[in-house]
Amino acid sequence: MTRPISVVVNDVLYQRSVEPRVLLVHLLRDILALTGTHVGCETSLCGACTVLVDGAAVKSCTMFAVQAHGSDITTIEGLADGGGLHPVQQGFWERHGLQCGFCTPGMIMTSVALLKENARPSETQIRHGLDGNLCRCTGYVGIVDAVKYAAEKGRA
Amino acid sequence: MKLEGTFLVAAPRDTVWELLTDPDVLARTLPGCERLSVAGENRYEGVISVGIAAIRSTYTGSVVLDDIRPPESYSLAVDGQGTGGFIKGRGRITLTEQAGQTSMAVSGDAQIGGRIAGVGQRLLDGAAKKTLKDFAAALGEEARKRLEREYRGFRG
Amino acid sequence: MATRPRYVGTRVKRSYARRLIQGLAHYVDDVRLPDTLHAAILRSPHAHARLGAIRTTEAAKAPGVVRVLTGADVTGKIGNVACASALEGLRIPPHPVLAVGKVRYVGEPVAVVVADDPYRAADAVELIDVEYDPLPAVTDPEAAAAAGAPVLHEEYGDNIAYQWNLSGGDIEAAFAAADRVVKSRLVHQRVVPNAMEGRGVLARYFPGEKELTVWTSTQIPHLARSVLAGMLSVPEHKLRVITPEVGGGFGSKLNVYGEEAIVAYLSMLLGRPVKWIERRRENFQATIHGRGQVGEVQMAVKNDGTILGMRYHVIADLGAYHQLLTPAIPTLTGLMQTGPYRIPALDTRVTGVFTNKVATDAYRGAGRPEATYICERAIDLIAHDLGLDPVDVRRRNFPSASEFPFTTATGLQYDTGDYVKALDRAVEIADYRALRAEQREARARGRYLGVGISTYVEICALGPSAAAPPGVGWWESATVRVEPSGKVTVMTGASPHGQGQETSFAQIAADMLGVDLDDVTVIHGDTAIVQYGIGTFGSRATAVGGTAVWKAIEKVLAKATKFAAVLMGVEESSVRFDGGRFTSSTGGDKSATIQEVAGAAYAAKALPADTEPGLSATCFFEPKNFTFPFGAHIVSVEVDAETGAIKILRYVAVDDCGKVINPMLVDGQVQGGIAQGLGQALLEEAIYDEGGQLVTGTFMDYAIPRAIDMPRLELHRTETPTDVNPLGVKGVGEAGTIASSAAIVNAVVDALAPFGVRHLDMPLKAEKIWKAARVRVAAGV
Amino acid sequence: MYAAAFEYHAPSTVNDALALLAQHGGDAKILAGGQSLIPLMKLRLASPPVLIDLGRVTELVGIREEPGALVIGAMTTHHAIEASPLVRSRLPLLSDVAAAIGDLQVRNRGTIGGSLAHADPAADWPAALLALDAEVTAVSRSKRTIPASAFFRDLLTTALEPGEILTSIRVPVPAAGGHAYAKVRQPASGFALVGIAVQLAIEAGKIRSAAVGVTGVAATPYRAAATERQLANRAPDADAIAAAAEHVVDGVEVLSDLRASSEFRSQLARVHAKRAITAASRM
Repeated sequence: MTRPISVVVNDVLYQRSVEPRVLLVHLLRDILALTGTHVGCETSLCGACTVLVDGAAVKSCTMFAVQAHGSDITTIEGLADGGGLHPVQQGFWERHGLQCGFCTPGMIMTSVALLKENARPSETQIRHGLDGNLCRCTGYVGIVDAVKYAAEKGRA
Repeated sequence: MKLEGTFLVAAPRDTVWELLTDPDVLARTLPGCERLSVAGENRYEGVISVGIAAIRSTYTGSVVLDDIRPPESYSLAVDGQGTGGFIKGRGRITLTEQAGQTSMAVSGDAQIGGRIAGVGQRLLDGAAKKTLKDFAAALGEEARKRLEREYRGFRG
Repeated sequence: MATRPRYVGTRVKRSYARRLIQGLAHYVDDVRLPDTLHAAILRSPHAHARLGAIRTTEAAKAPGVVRVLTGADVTGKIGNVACASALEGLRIPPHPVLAVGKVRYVGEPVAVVVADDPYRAADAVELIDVEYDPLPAVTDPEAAAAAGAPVLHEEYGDNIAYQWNLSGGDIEAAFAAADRVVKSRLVHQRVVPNAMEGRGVLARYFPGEKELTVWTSTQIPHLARSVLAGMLSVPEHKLRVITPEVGGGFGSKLNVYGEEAIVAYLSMLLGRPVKWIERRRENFQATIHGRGQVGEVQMAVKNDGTILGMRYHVIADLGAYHQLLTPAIPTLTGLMQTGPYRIPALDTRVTGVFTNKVATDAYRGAGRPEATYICERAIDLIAHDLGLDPVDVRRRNFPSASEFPFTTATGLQYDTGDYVKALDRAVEIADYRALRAEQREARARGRYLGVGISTYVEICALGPSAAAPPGVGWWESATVRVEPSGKVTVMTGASPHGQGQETSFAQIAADMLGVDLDDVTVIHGDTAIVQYGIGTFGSRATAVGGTAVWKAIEKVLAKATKFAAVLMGVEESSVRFDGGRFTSSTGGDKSATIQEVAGAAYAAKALPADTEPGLSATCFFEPKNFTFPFGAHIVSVEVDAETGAIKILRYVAVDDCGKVINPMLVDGQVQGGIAQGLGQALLEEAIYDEGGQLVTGTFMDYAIPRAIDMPRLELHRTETPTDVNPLGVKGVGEAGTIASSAAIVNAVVDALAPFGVRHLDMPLKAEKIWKAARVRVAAGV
Repeated sequence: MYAAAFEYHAPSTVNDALALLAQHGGDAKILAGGQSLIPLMKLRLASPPVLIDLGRVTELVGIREEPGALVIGAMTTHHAIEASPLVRSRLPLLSDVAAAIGDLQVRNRGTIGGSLAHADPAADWPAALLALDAEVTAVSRSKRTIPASAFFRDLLTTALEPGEILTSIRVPVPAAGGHAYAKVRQPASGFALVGIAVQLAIEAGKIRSAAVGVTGVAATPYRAAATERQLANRAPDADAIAAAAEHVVDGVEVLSDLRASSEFRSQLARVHAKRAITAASRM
């Protein structure tokens, strides 16, 4: 049995009918073909699926699509206008904040939310802010530096 | 996984022994037991839903009693298979009289395989303990009812 | 590269990283084909059991289900999973893609369901009813090796897969001459690689062309094609393997798994694309694990710390079946056993045993972290037992820079090195003496600081083909094509998946050809486009694959020079090339750009003698030796004896990976490597219970480092180029992992010295630390 | 990764939710923020046939002040509590505990009511709510309040009756003093291996009364009564605190699992009780 929902994703209104058990991440990836949001675990710990729902960072694997009915969602694809880069994306680019790139969209979305709450985070605050995101490649060095870069850029 | 526990049941040992060897009582007192029937001498088959609150798995299987020493102790072997896993256990229940009441000692080893073993570790031991505790409490309640009935019967 | 290189040696950013940052990259699960079916796999919940009836009727009838297959259905249709190792006397048990007769580890594939939707496939898997007759399981490798253990593969009578010995020098004489023998039992726990993207396969069969295309998340596209062609009886030239973006591998994708063959087979059987995306639980249970060694090290030493000989007898936990290189990994430990030290005599004995667990295989470092750990723990134990400073013991046993090439007792020839320099540098940066002084003061105030050192050498740039498994070479290939417009296409047989060789190879090409970086594109990971190659593992991609690029460009330039001579009307011998421009020592101000020459080469209006049109070349580079990067890491920690908490205060790394093409990429490799070694040292452990259940089977129970767990890293380098390849590059992919576990453990054990602690096995969980400290306190030490 | 199918309802009022709950009985499960339930469903450890999502019941969201207390709606997220200036000024212990829960994303979705009703033995909230003598309001056909001390019954088991919905939590504003929350995170899951919430009433340099809530240590969270007794009317000197903290697991069956033996958990509880009480006494 499916249920009609409407969501705005990256400024586009989508109306779809989904089974209630379909996770938000599967709506985004499989139904709306926005595959930039990844699935890295099953226990809601890796954060690769992080998106913004009504401005708040959430794990899209820990939310049913029906729960997002009426919400405004931003995914990695919608973070910047056109072909440009959001300051956080710019930071990941400038500071080698990624290697294999799989965790990157989630890292970026969490970082965006983090900086929205706290424009001048300390290094420890950044590291704690990324508690919900796992990376296996970088040792987090470039990631932490990327968030710092974006924070500084945001201040300038 | 070790299962250990000692519980006090407010009834004489003979009564507790009767309860513990009565499949109807076991069907009522075993937490989550959905069906239990005699399948041979000292052998029962049934369906049990193991878990706490919404976290449940249903297993189909058998319980075999052996080394029976009325009214003191018996050993039991449990074998169940369910969706995505299995349970397998051996244990011994020993009853000792304690000032008109009965101390029921449970000692055993259980193996849980499959889905729950792989993902439910954090709560597994606690759940086993709680299940045992609930069983002892239900048994105590049965004993209370039986004694009450007997008492009323006695009064005529 | 006559002039100063424009790109090589600089921190060039990864141009293609943009698509990853923008969410526009495509990993296997992001590749969408119309009409795709989704596979889900039923896995054994038993570690060891005989398989009875498998009833699939209900599952087959479930909504959306297209097919259910069991082992019996594919026997004779899909070949066994391959093992490439060939050690003398090695037992290679049959490894069917779906279990037949018995299951031997929790997570072993038993059946596969194909449905029109992954949710429905997951529903249907639950409807398969399997009869298991459980057998006793054995998960502890020492117990598995003992007589009377449950036998996994009955035909062998026991669980010993192989025994492998390596000796050098006169070991008996060494131990006879020793003042002292320093010993320890060392456990290298199993860890789970946990690439953030699990495995994934998408297969599509084109019946008209009789061609099969397999998208798979692998480190070895061409080898995977060869192996899959064999398993599926598909001609190799009709099989195309594409590795789109790969979300990390760390060795776990240096393999060919049963699921790749199953999915490919299903796509042929059903005539529709079939996709299988591994879930994290499956990744934990059924993708290879790393490490798993239990051994004893013995060092014969003089009282001044001079090492005379080394014994290491080890039981290697192989798991239930061999994957591609399972048995070979512990032998790499043996080869590198003596580390960066002059150890004249050696006796290594490896016993590989089957256990009721998933296979171990190559995980970042693959045998070398074990070797380094053994050696570095042993050095610290020597220092501890003899009352010497661990820095001094290391210095005393290093070969000097003038002794290179240095031949080890294991028969390896270390190419180049200056171990003293790297250690001195680290000692200086860390201010080792100040750390020791601080430690003394802290101890007086009841605080426990520790300093740990790890000096390592690793074997990289795998390697000479003679050392590779039978039927496989370890060269690497490159094709460099200068297009008519002068734009450059590089095709590498390596298969980078996050390391950044798309960038470093472009740097090499741009400098050598004198073009802009943006004029170079690097292609890899598609067997229909790229010439046969080997892949990315063993810190080989730049040293071997990069050299292939270098050599291919040399060939291109030689040909271009001929065209340039014709174009300029001068003698070929007078032509010079520099900065993208050909000039002539005799031709005055005549010149031609590489772009003009490329155009001429394709236009072919005036061909040089004996020269074909076009401007491209291919090189298969076969290295004559391995390379041996080295370095020194120093870690200082504080241990809270009340809670067992460990805080890393400083982490100083001095690595020498030879010449550096891109310092940013090299730093990234070291950083990530250190994190994985730290994970092993402090957090990670694949724990199986007695019944063979993997009880740390999700991220809820298995901790990999988070941002907050990582210290700031102080990275430095010395640069000792190799002479094995013209780039002078040694390789760096595994250095951090190889060095860091030992450095951290050494530091923590050092911190606990006041409690009389001599050794603790990894992972150094808080409880272990607290107990070690408390036991000694209680004993009044 | 793929939950079993279920029937989904998203009522917009508590009354509608109660009606649905009554209608579906034991088949129904309440979905609050979903940060515990959805992972269980994805792993198919839980497969409730009916989900009643409270996400659209706006009356359950928000924090309001009453004389001497704050009342927090059950569907208020951890993050909303963490970020609330009102909570920070009246109940700073709650702000600290909120910030220690899970991670940023979990705090953005997870709700205080959902967490309490789930009654995970390693959840953070119970330590603080016990220490602050909070009361839980539950409604069915009638409305009742349950003191936190009577709410947590056992592992994943609360005093909520089938058919009841937890609607709000009333937390009294404590007397002047100090507070602290000490948590040892399980390195993989981030759950509390040990969590100690301390609220001290301090008068004229003396601890008038102490409240110590403990989570992660036993199958149910509890108040460390012996420790509290020892601290009452004492000057907060190091020896007194250390002596009191020694009793933090008195009379408790301490959990023992893969992550920590009961012995080590007890040790962590004692050390962190000492540290948390010390920190609270210095505010």
